[in-house]
Amino acid sequence: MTLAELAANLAKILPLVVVILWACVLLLVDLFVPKERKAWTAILAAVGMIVALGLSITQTGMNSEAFGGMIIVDGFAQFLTILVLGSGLVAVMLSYDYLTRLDIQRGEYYVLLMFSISGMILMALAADLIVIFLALELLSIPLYVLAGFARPRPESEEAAIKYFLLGAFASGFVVYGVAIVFGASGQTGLNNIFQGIQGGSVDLALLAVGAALILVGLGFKVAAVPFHMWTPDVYEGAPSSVTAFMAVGAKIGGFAALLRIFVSSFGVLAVDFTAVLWGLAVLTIILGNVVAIAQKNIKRMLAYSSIAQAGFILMALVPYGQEDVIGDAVAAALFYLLAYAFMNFAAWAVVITLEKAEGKGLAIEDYAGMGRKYPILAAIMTIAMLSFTGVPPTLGFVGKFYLFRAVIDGGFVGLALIGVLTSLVSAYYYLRVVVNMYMRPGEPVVQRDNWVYLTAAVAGIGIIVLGIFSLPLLTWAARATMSAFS
Amino acid sequence: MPVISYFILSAILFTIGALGVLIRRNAIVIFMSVELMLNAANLAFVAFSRLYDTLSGQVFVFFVITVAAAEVAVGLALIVAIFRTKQSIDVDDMSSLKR
Amino acid sequence: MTSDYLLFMVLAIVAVASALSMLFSRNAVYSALFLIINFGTIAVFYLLLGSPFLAMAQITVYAGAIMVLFLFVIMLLGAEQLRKEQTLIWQQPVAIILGLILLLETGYIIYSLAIQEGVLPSFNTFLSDYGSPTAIGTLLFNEYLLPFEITSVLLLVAMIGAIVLTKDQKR
Amino acid sequence: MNFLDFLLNPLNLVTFFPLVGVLVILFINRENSNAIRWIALIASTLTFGISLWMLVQFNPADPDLQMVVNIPWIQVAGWEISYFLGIDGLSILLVLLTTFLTPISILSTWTAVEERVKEFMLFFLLLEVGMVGVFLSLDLFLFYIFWEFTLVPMYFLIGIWGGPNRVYAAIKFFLYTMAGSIMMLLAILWLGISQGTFSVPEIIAAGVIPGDIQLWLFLAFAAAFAIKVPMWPLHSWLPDAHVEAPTAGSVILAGVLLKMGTYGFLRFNLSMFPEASVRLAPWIAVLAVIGIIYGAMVSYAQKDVKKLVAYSSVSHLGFVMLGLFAINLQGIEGGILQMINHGISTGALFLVVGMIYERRHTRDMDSFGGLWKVMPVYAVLTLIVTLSSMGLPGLNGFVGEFTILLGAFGSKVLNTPWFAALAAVGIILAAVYLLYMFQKLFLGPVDKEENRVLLDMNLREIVTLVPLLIFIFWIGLYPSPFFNLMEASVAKLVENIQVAAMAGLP
Amino acid sequence: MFLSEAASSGPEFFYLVPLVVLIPVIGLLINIIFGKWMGEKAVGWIASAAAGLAFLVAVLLGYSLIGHPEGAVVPLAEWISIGEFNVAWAFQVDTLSVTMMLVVAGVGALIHIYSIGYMHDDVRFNNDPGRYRRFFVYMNLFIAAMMILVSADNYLMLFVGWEGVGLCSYLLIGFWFEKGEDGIGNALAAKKAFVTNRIGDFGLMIAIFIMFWAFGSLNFEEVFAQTSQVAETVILAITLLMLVGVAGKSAQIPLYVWLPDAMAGPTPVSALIHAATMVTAGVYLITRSFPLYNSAPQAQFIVAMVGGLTAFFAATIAVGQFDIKKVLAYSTISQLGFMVAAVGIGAYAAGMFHLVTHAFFKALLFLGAGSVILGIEHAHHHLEHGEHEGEGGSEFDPQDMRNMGGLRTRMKTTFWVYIIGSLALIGIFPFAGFWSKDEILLEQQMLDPPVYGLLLAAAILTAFYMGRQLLMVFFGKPRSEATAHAKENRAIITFPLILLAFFSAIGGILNLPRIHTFTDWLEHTVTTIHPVEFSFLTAVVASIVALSGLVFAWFIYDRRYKKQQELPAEKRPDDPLRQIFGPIFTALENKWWVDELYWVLFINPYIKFSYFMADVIDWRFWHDWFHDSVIVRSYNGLARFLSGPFDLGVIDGIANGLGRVTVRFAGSLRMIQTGFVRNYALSVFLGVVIIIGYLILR
Repeated sequence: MTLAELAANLAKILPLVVVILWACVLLLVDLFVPKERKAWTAILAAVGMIVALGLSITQTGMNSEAFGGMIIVDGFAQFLTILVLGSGLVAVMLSYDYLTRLDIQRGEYYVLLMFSISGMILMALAADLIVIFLALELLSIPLYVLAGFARPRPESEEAAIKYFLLGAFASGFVVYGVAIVFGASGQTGLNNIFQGIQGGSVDLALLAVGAALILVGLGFKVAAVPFHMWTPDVYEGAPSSVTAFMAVGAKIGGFAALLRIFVSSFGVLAVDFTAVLWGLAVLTIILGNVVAIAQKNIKRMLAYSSIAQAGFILMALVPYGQEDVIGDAVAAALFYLLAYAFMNFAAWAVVITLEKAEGKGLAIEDYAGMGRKYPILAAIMTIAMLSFTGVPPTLGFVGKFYLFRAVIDGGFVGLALIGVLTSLVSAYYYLRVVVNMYMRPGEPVVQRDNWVYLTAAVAGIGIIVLGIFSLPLLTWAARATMSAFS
Repeated sequence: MPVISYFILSAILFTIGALGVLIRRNAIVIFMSVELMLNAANLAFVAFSRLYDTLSGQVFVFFVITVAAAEVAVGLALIVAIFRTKQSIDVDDMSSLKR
Repeated sequence: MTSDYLLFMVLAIVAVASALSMLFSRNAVYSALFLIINFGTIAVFYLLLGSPFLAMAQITVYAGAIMVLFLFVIMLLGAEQLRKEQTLIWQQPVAIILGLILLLETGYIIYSLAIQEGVLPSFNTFLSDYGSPTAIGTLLFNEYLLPFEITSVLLLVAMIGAIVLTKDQKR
Repeated sequence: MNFLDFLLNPLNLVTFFPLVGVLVILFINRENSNAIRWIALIASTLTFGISLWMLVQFNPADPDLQMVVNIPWIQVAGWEISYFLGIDGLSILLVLLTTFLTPISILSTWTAVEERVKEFMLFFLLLEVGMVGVFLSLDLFLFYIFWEFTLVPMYFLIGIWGGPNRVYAAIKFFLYTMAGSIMMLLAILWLGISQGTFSVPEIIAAGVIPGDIQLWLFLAFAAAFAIKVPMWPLHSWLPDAHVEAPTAGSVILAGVLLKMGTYGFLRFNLSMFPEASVRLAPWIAVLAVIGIIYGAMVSYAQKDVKKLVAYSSVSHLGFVMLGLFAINLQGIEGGILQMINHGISTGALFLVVGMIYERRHTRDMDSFGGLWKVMPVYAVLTLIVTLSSMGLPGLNGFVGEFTILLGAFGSKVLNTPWFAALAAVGIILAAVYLLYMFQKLFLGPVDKEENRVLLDMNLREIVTLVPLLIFIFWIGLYPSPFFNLMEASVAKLVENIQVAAMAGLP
Repeated sequence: MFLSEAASSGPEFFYLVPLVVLIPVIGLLINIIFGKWMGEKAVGWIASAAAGLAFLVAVLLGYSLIGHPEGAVVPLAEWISIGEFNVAWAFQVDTLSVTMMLVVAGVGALIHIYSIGYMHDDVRFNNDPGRYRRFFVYMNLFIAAMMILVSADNYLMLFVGWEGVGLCSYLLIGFWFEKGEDGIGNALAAKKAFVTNRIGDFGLMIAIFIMFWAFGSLNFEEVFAQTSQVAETVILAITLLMLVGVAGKSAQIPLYVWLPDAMAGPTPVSALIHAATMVTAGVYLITRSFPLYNSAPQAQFIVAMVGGLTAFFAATIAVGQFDIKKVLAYSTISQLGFMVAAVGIGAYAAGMFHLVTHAFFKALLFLGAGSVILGIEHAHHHLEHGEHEGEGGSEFDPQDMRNMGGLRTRMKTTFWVYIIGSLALIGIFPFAGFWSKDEILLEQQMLDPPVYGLLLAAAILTAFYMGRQLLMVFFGKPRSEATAHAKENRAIITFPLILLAFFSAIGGILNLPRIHTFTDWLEHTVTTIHPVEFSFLTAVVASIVALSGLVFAWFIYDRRYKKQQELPAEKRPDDPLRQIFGPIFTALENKWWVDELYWVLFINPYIKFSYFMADVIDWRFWHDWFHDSVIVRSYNGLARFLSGPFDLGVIDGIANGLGRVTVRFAGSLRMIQTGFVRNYALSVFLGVVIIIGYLILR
């Protein structure tokens, strides 16, 4: 590969390169930032992400391969890149004051955050199983560390070790799955595998086993049942700002890979995997939604809720083998991820404002009286909860509408039925938060934190406004999908 | 020498590794079991690579080894950190987060 | 062929035995040592499969560096053995049963593959420079440049992570 | 359509004008409750004024949709969603009822709601937006948005300002109604996919849904509407919601929200699924009749006045359902009128109950008695409302009930007079429970000391009630203007159903 | 005739007919709005004037009818119009409706005037003078509603009046809503009246439904024109269902039970509503629907039978009553039975004739009774105030005939008019009742002998109980302090009595044999009636029957009673008849326990069932159990089951359930509470095994 070729290839993945290099530089710069001025590190990290975001936006309409087909730069990748970078930006906003409050303000936090983001972006770009595996690790390893960032708080450490051990266990499956897929096809490039399948030179039974193991590993990342059990513990134990980011970022990464792999290469396996994915989706939404009811800690509740949301997105994968539906389904998944990011950050922002040191202020009862004392925060939380439930005119509703539409279009009315029924179930626990905020007396104390307020407000307003004027986002998601999978 | 033999061997090793994760309580041993799983996968990779006369499998193995090294660094650091606070590396002691 | 086969069988038995020993050793140090044996056999397999480069990497990185690190940590923490009490009595049998089922399933898959003609045949003869470090190096720096660079980032991340996780938070 | 036209379209205005009130209230200090009250009252009264302006522009002779606003909204990747509002004879009265009841309800809260007035009024005005939107939207997606949206403010109204068991009631209300509407959501999605559009008129015009599928879609829509109505046996949320809700909430709940269910049957089930409607009409009628009798009997056995009135809604809305599914002119027109009647009469009953609750802080009928002697004006007005509710000829309830029963009696779809005959028993039973209520409250000696000192109605309370009384008499004595508004549209609807589904019937 | 010539050439006043409704409405509105600031007198006189003016309008209408006997329909406004269903507010002016108007407004006006005096005292005895105005508002409302009933040109408008008068009846029975048994008796009586009437109305309403779908109209003229084209069974159904309505409104078996209780209302109300006018609406309805009834002979048979039975049955009960108004109430039921029986056999003229005469004499009797009650009450109050202890205050019942006696000397006017009323009721020549009753008996004798027998028996009983009443009230010695001090009332009360007595005496001239003024008049509307020739035999039989009843009464209540006075007080029966008939008299006194029977058969089961439905089915089963247990609990249960391994509570619960033996086991069971990484890994592994297993198996 000549230098010119390299430059051309790198230019195509410029946002990723910028994020990685920026992180490396930030690591060095941070050494010179005194401890009490870590805000600079945060701001620099944010600037880096904004730059990458800008670069990513300039890539609109690009649809090409790089690095010999290992990377695809298309609308799908761009959509997720922007989403990830946006989430990263929000994560920085949520983190700074929070870290100070927990007395764990360190520059490495932002560096690791950026590395994790680079992993997620790479995941969106990857079109080769090798790259996917590496991206998976690149996004995970910083997250393991970040989960334990509140060291020496035992719950943070415990979260980290659990996440780490299980994550490593899950990547073991991914590796083995990739090995089997390789064994079946002799290829690791997704496009090559697809062509091999077309050419009939691939053993499908073996391929299916490999695909299953990859599904397990990625299912772990997105917290699909039964690979979800780390979620509540890790979400609870990790610092809330990390959890907020992880909930969105890891899901984006996981789903990026799942969608990319299954839609572009494993379409032929739909006969086998429709039922498997159906089962996973159903289990995930049911268990996530039902168990959430039993939770008393808001972080755990949100963890189960995020499991349930993953289940909803998984639903979009169920009809993945049907060519006329899959476009809509993927677009719906993308849109739902975006909607999920909004709701998630709105909710977590409020959680962060209320969280005090030593894990106080996290019980759902602690939200009592919010409506009276902090009407705006309570309103934002309510909007987030309603959006999670899928009540119009929120973004969550449009997302679910789109998802169910794709699912029904694919002929899975039963799945959609389970989806709506579990939405109903979910109303119960989401409303409990609302009930506590508005209908029970209490004296909550909120930490003043303007960046978090801003996040909450933007996310809250976004949920409503974008819910009503959802056309641009829907168009975007649809175009992104079209450019990638048609 | 059929490739199947290697496949069988790697499957057995992989299962043993997975079992190690499931039944051992020592975090380090669990971690070692994960390494065994990765190695089993590597073995399969190399075998398949040989089968298809391509080197991409071997390259993958190279990457896996690197990743394993990275994981080990983080993992052991974590275990050490935990040991400092808990004086134990029994994973069953790390169960304060539940319900 | 027969000698190859014999060698394979012996090594395979050693590999499985060492793996099982690792699994059932009470003492973490023994486990680590058994694992090193296992990794060694695997390195031999790599050689047999025509990838001397990987064999070397396996010995140096895995058996050498990584496992030494493991042993070091075990010794450092003095955590060779845990206390005797079993916390999850049903975990072990269930896990083993599930493991057996998985093996059965794999066996079935392999069996069904084996009875099919043409799938997973025997190996061809070696190509001239198959698996040579040169070949792999060329690949890594051309086709696989990007993953290679990513692994470097990954190692950097791991480094930072390890520091973050172990550094004492002194003023 | 240029922007000004869009803005000044009466339907847009009437739907979203309360938001102006919302905006103003948002900027008022929460301590300044009186200003907030006045703004809410003025905003809702102006909305009523706008709806009257809309009425003036309405042409009753035209059976089709009028003042239509139809602009593409979300049209991407096979979605054909429009912002589509329109009004016709089926909906105009309900819109007017909504805009009419809202200021009255707000007025009734003047002294009843002392806490968190700001939020209360915000929710109330938002609720109005949702309700009017439900009656005006003709795109299924848009409709669903409004439909679900009404849940939220009502949920808060019950949950924050309700009685002691309010949280339970609020959640129950939310979950029950949502349970139904998600079924509808599925059906809407199915329709959107199979028909390629969410526009109701287009779906009706296409008319290509096969019979069996119509049945399923009908049931899915019916799930949402039947819970809202509520039809027996899905009524179990209603007593809780009503008993716990604040007075104004009850008025709106009974007056308008329940009508959204019956209206849904009319606008969607009957219009879009004529074959299924005809096939299922007898079953609906069975449930309606059971509801009528059951509601009446259960009402009679209540001790809590509000609960009694709540159960009476089950009975009354049974009549509406029976009328709608008689699928003839008399039945449907009677049904629509009865929706209005119920909104007025039961709304007034809840107001009346609220007034006494405000004075005594109890609704147990045993703790009253002989109030006529203490509060004569109150007693007389209550009597009129009670009589209207039990369908005394000359008052509004009679006209609705009579035409419904008349329609049901000779309905070709129901094909037997027994439904109407049994339902007519409900009229007897209505007299039983309502007179019982009246007797427990107002007749007999004043045997409780605390009742002796009760004050009669004040001017504000009379002002809240009198508009309703005017309509009670007006509709009772001269309902023609009301029937005229709907006649053309109903005739068209009935004709459509006949063409589509009843050709083979005797 | 001179009059008819003058009328036929004179002006028509038909267009005035809406005024019969509007004038009372205006009257009541004036009283509602301005009454507060007007004096009691003014209120009373305005109301009376309204009734009087309505009467005047009715007279004008009647006058116009003489010249134009075909009458007219005067439409006022559209009412309900849906498709082919069109009903208007329109007034029918014909001889039948105007007859009713005259009776309603005429008797009504007199009773209004009477009430000015009566209510003045009544509200004071009951300590609530404020209610005076309310009474007159109700009365005017009643006149308006009754006018709507009789002047409607279609069944639906008739129905409006039909229920409207029911409402007024409800309001007036419950006028003293805090009085009566346990303070609630009157209110209960009012409710009973309304609900019972509603049951009847139910029948009428269904009849109207059938009518619309069979005839396509509810208009009298259009319906009757098509009678021959409609199947007989349909008409039978309509007429029988109408009979249900009639039974409710006109207090026939089995729905008569409300009327005796209705006596809880002030006496003028009993006179106007529950004797003279409202209760006769049923008779009017049947007469109005004569083309339908004529083409349904089975229905006619049943109507006549119901009338006959009611006439007899109610008469028996009247014998056993002590309350002066209750006797009259049962008498009214009985007389309504006569009328219904008459219209049942197609003798519409006779029925209507009796309706008119009955309106006179029964109103008279009620008002007379009211006068008696008022007189006694006056005295009672006077005594109480004078002696500051009285006769036990509330225990004293001024309506109980056992407290009366000897009033003929103290209340002379009342006595004489009462005598006239009684004789008219009994049917003694030449009082009004003789002629009308005779006509009914005559027709029955010819057309329906069984009913004739019943009516004859009822007639003898009528004479007996009226004789009993007269003797107990006016003859003998006063049986209480209050009675002994009773005085005649003022002129405003006695004047209407005298006027009514006059009509009761000479009312017969309306339809004397061979002249048939009334029959001819009615024939213009009810075209199928023909004058019946007077039968001397029937008249004699009826007279003998009536006289013998009186004689019996005299024997028992004068002769025998005086003998009994010699017995010691504790052995003395309160009624001589009790001594003779014993248990039968008790049965009569308790009204054959019909109320109790209804209670056991219908009311109590309904209440019990309602409570059962409400408490058990709806609340405990449907609301609590179904919602809380089935939905919520299974839901929570599912949640807990799914989160089971994490939930100590469930494990504990299971352990407790398993009992002592397994407690030790539970110790280890508890261990599966998790948070353990290895469990989580196991879950992942399980997922892998299952997915791969699925892939293999399919």
